[in-house]
Amino acid sequence: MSEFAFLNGNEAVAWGVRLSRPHVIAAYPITPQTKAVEKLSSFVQNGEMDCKYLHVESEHSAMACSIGSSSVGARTFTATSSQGLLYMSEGLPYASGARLPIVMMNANRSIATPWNIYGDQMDAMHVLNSGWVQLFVEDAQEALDMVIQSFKLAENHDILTPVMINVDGFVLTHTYEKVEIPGQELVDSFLPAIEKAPHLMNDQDPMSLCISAGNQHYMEFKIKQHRDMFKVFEQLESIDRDFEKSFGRSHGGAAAGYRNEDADVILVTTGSVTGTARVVVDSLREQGIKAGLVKLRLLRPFPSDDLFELIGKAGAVGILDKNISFGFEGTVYTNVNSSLLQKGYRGRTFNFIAGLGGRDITKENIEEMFSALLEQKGETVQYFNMGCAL
Amino acid sequence: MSEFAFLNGNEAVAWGVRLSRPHVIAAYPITPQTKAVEKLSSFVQNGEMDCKYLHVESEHSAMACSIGSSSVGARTFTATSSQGLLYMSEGLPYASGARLPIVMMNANRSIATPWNIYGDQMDAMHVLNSGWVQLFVEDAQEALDMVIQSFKLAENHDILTPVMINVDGFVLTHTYEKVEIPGQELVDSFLPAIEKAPHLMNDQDPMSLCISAGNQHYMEFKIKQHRDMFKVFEQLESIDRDFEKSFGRSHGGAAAGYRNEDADVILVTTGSVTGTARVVVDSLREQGIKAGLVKLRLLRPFPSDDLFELIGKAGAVGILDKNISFGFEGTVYTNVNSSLLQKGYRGRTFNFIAGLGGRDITKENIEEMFSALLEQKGETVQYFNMGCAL
Amino acid sequence: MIKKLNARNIDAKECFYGHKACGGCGESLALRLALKVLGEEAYLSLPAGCMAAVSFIYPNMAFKNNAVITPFASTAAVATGIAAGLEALGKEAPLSVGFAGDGGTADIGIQSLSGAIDRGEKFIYICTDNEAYMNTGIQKSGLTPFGAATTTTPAGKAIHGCVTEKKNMFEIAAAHGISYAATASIGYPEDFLNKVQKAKECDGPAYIHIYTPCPTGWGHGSEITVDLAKEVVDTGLWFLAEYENGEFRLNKKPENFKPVADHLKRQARFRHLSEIEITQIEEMRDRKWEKMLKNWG
Amino acid sequence: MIKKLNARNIDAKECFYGHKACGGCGESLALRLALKVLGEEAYLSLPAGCMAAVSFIYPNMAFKNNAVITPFASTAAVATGIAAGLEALGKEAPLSVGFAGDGGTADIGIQSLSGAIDRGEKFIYICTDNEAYMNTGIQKSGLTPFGAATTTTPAGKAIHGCVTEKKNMFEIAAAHGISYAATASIGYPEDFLNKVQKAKECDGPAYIHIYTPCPTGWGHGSEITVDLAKEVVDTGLWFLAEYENGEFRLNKKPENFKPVADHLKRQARFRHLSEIEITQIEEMRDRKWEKMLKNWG
Amino acid sequence: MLKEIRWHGRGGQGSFTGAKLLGTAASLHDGRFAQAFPSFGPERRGAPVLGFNRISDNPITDRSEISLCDFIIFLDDTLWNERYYDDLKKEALILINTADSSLANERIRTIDATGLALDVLGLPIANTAMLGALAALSGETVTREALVEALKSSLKPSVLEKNLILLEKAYERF
Amino acid sequence: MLKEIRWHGRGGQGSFTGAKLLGTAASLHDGRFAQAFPSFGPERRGAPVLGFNRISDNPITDRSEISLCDFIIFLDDTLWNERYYDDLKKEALILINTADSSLANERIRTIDATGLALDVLGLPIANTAMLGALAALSGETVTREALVEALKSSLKPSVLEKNLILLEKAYERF
Amino acid sequence: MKDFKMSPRPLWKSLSDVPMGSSCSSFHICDTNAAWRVFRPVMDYSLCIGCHQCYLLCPDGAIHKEDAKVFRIDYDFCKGCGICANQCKPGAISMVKEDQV
Amino acid sequence: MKDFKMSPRPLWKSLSDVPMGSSCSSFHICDTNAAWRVFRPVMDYSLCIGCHQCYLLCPDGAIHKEDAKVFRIDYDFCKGCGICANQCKPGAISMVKEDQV
Ligand SMILES: Cc1ncc(C[n+]2csc(CCOP(=O)(O)OP(=O)(O)O)c2C)c(N)n1
Ligand SMILES: Cc1ncc(C[n+]2csc(CCOP(=O)(O)OP(=O)(O)O)c2C)c(N)n1
Ligand code: SF4
Ligand code: SF4
Ligand code: SF4
Ligand code: SF4
Ligand code: SF4
Ligand code: SF4
Ligand SMILES: [Mg+2]
Ligand SMILES: [Mg+2]
Repeated sequence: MSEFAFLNGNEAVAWGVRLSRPHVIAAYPITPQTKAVEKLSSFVQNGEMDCKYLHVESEHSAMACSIGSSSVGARTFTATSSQGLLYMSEGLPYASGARLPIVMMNANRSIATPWNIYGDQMDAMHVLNSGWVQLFVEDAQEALDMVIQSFKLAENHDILTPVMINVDGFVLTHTYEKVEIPGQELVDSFLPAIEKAPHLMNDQDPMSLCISAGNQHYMEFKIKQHRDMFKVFEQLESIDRDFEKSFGRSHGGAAAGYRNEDADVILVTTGSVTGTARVVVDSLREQGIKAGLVKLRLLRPFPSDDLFELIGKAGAVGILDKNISFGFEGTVYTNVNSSLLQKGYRGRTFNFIAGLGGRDITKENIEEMFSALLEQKGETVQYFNMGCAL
Repeated sequence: MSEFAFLNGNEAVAWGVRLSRPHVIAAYPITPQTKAVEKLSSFVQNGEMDCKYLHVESEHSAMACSIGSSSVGARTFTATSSQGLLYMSEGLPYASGARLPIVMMNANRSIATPWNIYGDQMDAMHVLNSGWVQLFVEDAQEALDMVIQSFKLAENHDILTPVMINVDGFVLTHTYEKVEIPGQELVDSFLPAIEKAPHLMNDQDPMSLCISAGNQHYMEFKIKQHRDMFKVFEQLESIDRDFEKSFGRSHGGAAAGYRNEDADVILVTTGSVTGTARVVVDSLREQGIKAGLVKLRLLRPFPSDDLFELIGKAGAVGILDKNISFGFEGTVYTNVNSSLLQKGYRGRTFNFIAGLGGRDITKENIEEMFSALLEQKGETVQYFNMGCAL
Repeated sequence: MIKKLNARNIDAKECFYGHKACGGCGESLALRLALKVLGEEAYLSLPAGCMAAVSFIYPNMAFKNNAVITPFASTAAVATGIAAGLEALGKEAPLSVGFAGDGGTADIGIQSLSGAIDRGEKFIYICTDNEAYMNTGIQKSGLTPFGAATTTTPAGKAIHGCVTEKKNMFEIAAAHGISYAATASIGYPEDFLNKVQKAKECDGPAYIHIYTPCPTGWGHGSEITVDLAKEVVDTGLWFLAEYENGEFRLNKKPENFKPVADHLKRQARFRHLSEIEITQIEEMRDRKWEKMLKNWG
Repeated sequence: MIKKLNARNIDAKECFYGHKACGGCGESLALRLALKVLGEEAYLSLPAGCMAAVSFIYPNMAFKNNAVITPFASTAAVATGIAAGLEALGKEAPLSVGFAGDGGTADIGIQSLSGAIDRGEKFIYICTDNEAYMNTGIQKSGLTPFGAATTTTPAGKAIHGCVTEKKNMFEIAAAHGISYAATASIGYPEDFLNKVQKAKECDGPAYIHIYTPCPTGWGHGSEITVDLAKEVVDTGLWFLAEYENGEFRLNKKPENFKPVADHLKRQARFRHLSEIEITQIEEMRDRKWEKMLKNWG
Repeated sequence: MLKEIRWHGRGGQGSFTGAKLLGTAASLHDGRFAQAFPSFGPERRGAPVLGFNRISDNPITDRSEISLCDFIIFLDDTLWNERYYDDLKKEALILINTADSSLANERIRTIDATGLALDVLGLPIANTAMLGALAALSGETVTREALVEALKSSLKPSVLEKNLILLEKAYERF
Repeated sequence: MLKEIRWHGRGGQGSFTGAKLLGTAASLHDGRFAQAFPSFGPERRGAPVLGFNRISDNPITDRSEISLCDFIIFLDDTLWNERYYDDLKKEALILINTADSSLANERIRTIDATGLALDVLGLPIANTAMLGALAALSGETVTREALVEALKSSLKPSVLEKNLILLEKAYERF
Repeated sequence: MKDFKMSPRPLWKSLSDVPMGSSCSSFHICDTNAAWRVFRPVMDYSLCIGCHQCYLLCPDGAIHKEDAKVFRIDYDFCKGCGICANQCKPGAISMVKEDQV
Repeated sequence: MKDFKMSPRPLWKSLSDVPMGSSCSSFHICDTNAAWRVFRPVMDYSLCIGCHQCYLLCPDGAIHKEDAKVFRIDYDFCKGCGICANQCKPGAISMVKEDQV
């Protein structure tokens, strides 16, 4: 039986995990992820979840324990953020190369130094090459639902790739909203017990894992991994369709448009800022301005086809980046541009850097972005809500 | 007095470091970087270098010790590779955010799993957002010279940014060639003692470092860092000009062309494969084919202007990536595309993935790349020297 | 001989001021006292943790000294890097000091600490133990004691608080053959001052582990922070000892212990404990003392 | 009572075969012997290091067991992750074993090991100590002994080999209050077999530290690997001991030691040592024994 | 119709609990939509902190900070400052927990919530009373009935009854 | 004129030292350009390994592996195998260290380098002798004089003299 | 002994005013902590015996030693934790609710 | 007791033949180590007293125990390190140069 609750994003994730019945959780606390692991610990300490919870001594070990438990076929969850994500970053390509279906929440937060605990997406961008599926959610409900979907996706025998669910720090992790918690029976039938993949350790046919491959073999392992990742697009859509059948809610595939079909100008977003942008788009539409949005739900694999289709004939595209690659530009921008160049897109693209270190992104900021697009004015890379001149 | 020696890339780096007279070296061994730190240790143990050598217990601590020693104004060197680079990756944006002029050699190597000790550039791509200057060298002489130049660059008070010198694993680190070792006096006058930057710790005016900045302040710190990074282009060129005056050799700025002016098709390379590509370009030119090269010496800051200028009107551009971002494409390709889109480049671009895990990149492979460019045929992303079909 | 330090003869100057710690914070008292001995010339390294969080909030800097926040795992590495840098730059007798919490010491920072001790260079490491990750909201660390409720080991229906015992950081540091190690408590401030003094004088690496109650994390009134820190020693749940020249020494051998239950019940984190669990805690204490008295007696 | 193991009654089956270690490699002998006791049901975790490097070279897999290479810093974390996973999946009495070199144990892996011991779950950790980073070409580790020449501590004109002493990993493991810890040497193979057996039987975490000469790294003939490993115990430069139920025990108390100089001179890494340095080594040994006999006697 | 609310309190005083209860009431029991979110800084217990609510008839996707408010609630009069007038929307109100009713004016309502709480609960925990006052001032923002349900679903039985009384008493003040 | 050379030996046998000496001689003492690089695998001491040289009158920028060779040198006859004929350029030669001179043919030259080394050095270290043989077979690849200089700059004085004699003796065999 | 200057909060007009690195002068203090206090320690000097305990044990160092006898509370930085009052044996310090002083 | 099958080296026609993950069956052995050997241990069974030392101490496990008395060397995997010969008290094993057998 489903029920409603007033939860923050962290708690919603914890509920998604609880309902997915993982065998093992290994995690290390870090703001703003803490409430998620605290909630999970309390489920475990109260006997509401039957699961091994490993209180590891660091994130590097959180990932390593996860690698261990996933290697024997146990459903495994972990969660981190920011410095923690970087500290475990050796383990990320390790796990993806081994094709271990670990699911992780990353509570998006800025990176030191200066230290700052607030939300931007710099952490996720640091590990974009790690071979993990990188998913971004927009609200607490989606966070909960995508945990369940992610296990299904990661464990699919065609995919067998770990999934990172990015949940904007504070803005989502600490904001309470009404969330529907699906009934356990429903989840159980949607997400059955994990089916152990044949390449993992097992007693019948012992396996050697995380082996070494010389220059004669390595490249094929990696290209296989790379090509398999593209299967995520189709699987995600099909999982979401099934999800809708079971739960009556759906979240879409790799990318989603909002009032984009006839848009003259489009803003590309990831994560929670999309919601604020919707408000702005609606008000611009009321003023007769054809503004639209494209939300990227996946950054890896990168949905070039969907993106191009959704952008259609918009005359200018702005990419809102809550991150920056020092000495270049925002990373989503770089990715989108590459994809658009290949598709032969001929409009102009702008990069809007905003929200670093939790700097508020106001509706006015987003209006400014749209007017930069409409008038095609200003620098290619622009900074928003700065407290001083450049 | 300069002298010639038959050195491999690692030894050349070690000589560059010795001549730069660092105060502190903190490093942890990892193939294929080991011979560099071994050589440095032996300089120290033989009393040929006057320097604190810290035998740290891990790469995370190698970077942390470097952060400590650089924080008090000591000239600091470290070196790593692959898993080690990832293991220290929390420290990289830490150091760059603190504006610490550390110089590091990264012996480019593939990333596990599978394990593989050979050279590709996946490791460097993993840390492209870390705020370090990322430099790629082509041979042992350049490796030696760029260590010296890098200290000068990093310590410049307008720059104050750490520099990572990427040296292709095995292909450069383990290949011996004739190298000119400049005389100490020459180096001393080119690279004087480090001038302590005012933001570092000092007894006169104690400083607090690596502080935290809330959402009211963080973004400005980061945008400042970002904008300062672009000053590297000019400084690097000026340092190289001075270097030429002192040493009679020069290595150029952020990017360099080879027979590119009138080229119909251009291949973009980073690091040592450039040399092999030169041989191919020469032979194509002999056949009357207008092939050219653009070598990116810097990936961060990314030299958009130089790149576009060097590519000029070439009808098709191929980007050779010794790395792959799973579920997308090679990372240099993504960067180049974004830059070209912004410049309004209208030719087609191809991505040539090669050399992963030390897979040989043959002259024939490079010829195939050029013929793909000439005929504008095949997939946008192509894989080379694969041992099996896709 | 070195002058014994006490409340009257310590430096009246404050090197740690205006910080944003909770009122009655035990850790901040430990830092303040240590700096009275270390002086403003000491270079300070603090990892992520409450003390770093409350002392470097731009534009408010609470230390008079040169000071740096280190990556969470890296207190000792940064501190020895600073020492090496200063030495290489020719500074005479540089003093580099790391201050880290229990989590930053016994968990994520233990490798860097172990490596630094092993390198044998002079630096001081002070672990301020409040028995949980406070900065992030009171999660269990390797130094959380048996029975304590934290946000990751709540007093649940199935599991009743923290099930593991405190890691023996003092003994682990000693097992490295460190030059000087000691335990302390802010409940015995003058003992602590003099141990910091010894650490400062000693040649190689030194480690001091100080017990620092946290009103917010333990759920006690801010005014009894120091009381509790004294009581914990008097109940035998914590001990004052030193390791020097390869030998252990107990500084205080209680005749008999103050009652444990009263002490525990003053802290919300222990309020759920049953009598059986409290007896278990007493037994653990007795086993520990038996061993200590036998081996270090 | 558990049956004592010896050369005659161990399992004749080989679980470690066809590996690409150097001829006469001490580490590979330690692994082979341990697996005779652990059996093919054990799940193995090996970090980067010689043993991982020579046993998983696609397409040649040298272990019969389920086995995994772990990140270099992560032996114990992966091993306990495996144990947790197996347990959660309902496997009865799963056996998870980590094998790591001295570098993988005392340096980069010590945090993960410390954390895993602290969690208190059953797993076995075997440190194969060849006193340097061999896989990467003989660099100094935290377990490289005083005086040894390595590629990062060569016998130079200013500094004459390694200046630090071996980290006391056995004592450090014991200071964690681990269930079982022991030292061993492949020169005393049956002693080792029985210690592995004890580790297998014990309830919580177990740590065994075994001395494993490396002909390539130490510069000795491959045929004397086992000889040296016996001799090192007989000279007193290594020791056989156990820690069980909180107590230390020396398994072998030599009446008098074999001469150190002869032993050292058989190894190229020590050939540069002066007589004074050799005397220094003897003094260190004597101090260590004095302490051991006093405290563990 | 969107209402935006800001709470001022001190770390440890329970201002965010108030915001959570308000959001729970509006979204789970008034059939509307709500957000509740804290401000969060490195300062510790005792330091001034903020909490926020958005309440609306329509789904709320706006994730930006709240600058102009329909209500600003002060759990402690020492936190009140004239400059906060600038943060009000038209027709917005300020609600201050204070014994000093002279603070009241056109834009300011006061209530001695601590006093009431001490009376009813025996503890100086002001947030339930502030919620009662809010419901009285604007049923459009939250209804008393929804708050009652929210208290029932959120509080421990041992303290529920008294809080319901407190809510009622505060509600009746206006 | 580019020469490409491959060395076959066993880990620990010194084949790469041979390649390094050859490169040193050519580049530092013959005034030409040279590369020397090892193959490198996870297999250990005793396992078969390779070393490579490129030598040319012009700067060498080619960084690809060497597949077809001008010379293939075997430090040990057990490593020799017929399939290596395929790796030869036209007019290329194979040089094998063996006491079994019956291996010699149009493409193969043999020399008992180990025997010679045992005679001269008292040690079975074959690489100096192989270098001498190579110089004799192709002065274009490397000159004897350059090798002498390379030995002088690379070897410890204690072993130099005998190695020079060994080089000479091997050189004279062809 | 008060040993720092209250610095004004920095104002940035442009990026060049933003500090280099992530550094700031040590002991750069702009904000007091007075607003944190609910109770205020009040000293009755007539009862004080100069035992130094309050000065020794204040975690905020907010009790300054002017000379061996005179201790003064810096109310800008005292957080009102009550340790001093609790430790003062002769009861020379009492905690008074802020709005009652 | 030899306990593995020599597997043929895998051949990949396409990526679908490449193993999933970075995994391989355990005890999948394709290549022998015989070529590493310079000296070969040769057993003189007449001298063997069955002490088990050679079998116990071979790092490559290349001496198989067929029964309590008979030990056989697997020359495919023996690397010729000489430990067995060195440890054999009665001198039943001698090391012979490979090209002299
Ligand atoms: C790599 C990394 N992981 C996690 C964190 C989050 N974090 C910051 S401080 C802290 C807890 C500190 O606990 P402790 O060391 O005991 O110090 P205390 O706050 O109790 O003084 C944690 C988990 C971090 N900053 N970096
Ligand atoms: C993070 C990381 N740093 C460094 C390395 C390189 N590395 C691999 S094995 C090894 C040395 C192993 O030494 P030890 O643990 O003593 O094992 P041994 O090789 O001696 O058996 C090193 C430094 C690595 N693989 N990963
Ligand atoms: S939470 Fe505890 S340790 Fe942290 S500042 Fe507050 S009292 Fe001090
Ligand atoms: S180098 Fe040493 S440890 Fe490594 S395989 Fe060879 S003998 Fe064994
Ligand atoms: S504690 Fe009390 S008696 Fe002692 S100095 Fe302070 S005020 Fe005076
Ligand atoms: S109340 Fe606390 S902060 Fe204030 S002076 Fe006393 S001890 Fe210091
Ligand atoms: S020579 Fe070495 S490898 Fe061969 S059987 Fe004897 S001990 Fe084993
Ligand atoms: S060591 Fe010698 S005697 Fe003993 S079993 Fe082996 S061959 Fe026989
Ligand atoms: Mg703590
Ligand atoms: Mg080792």
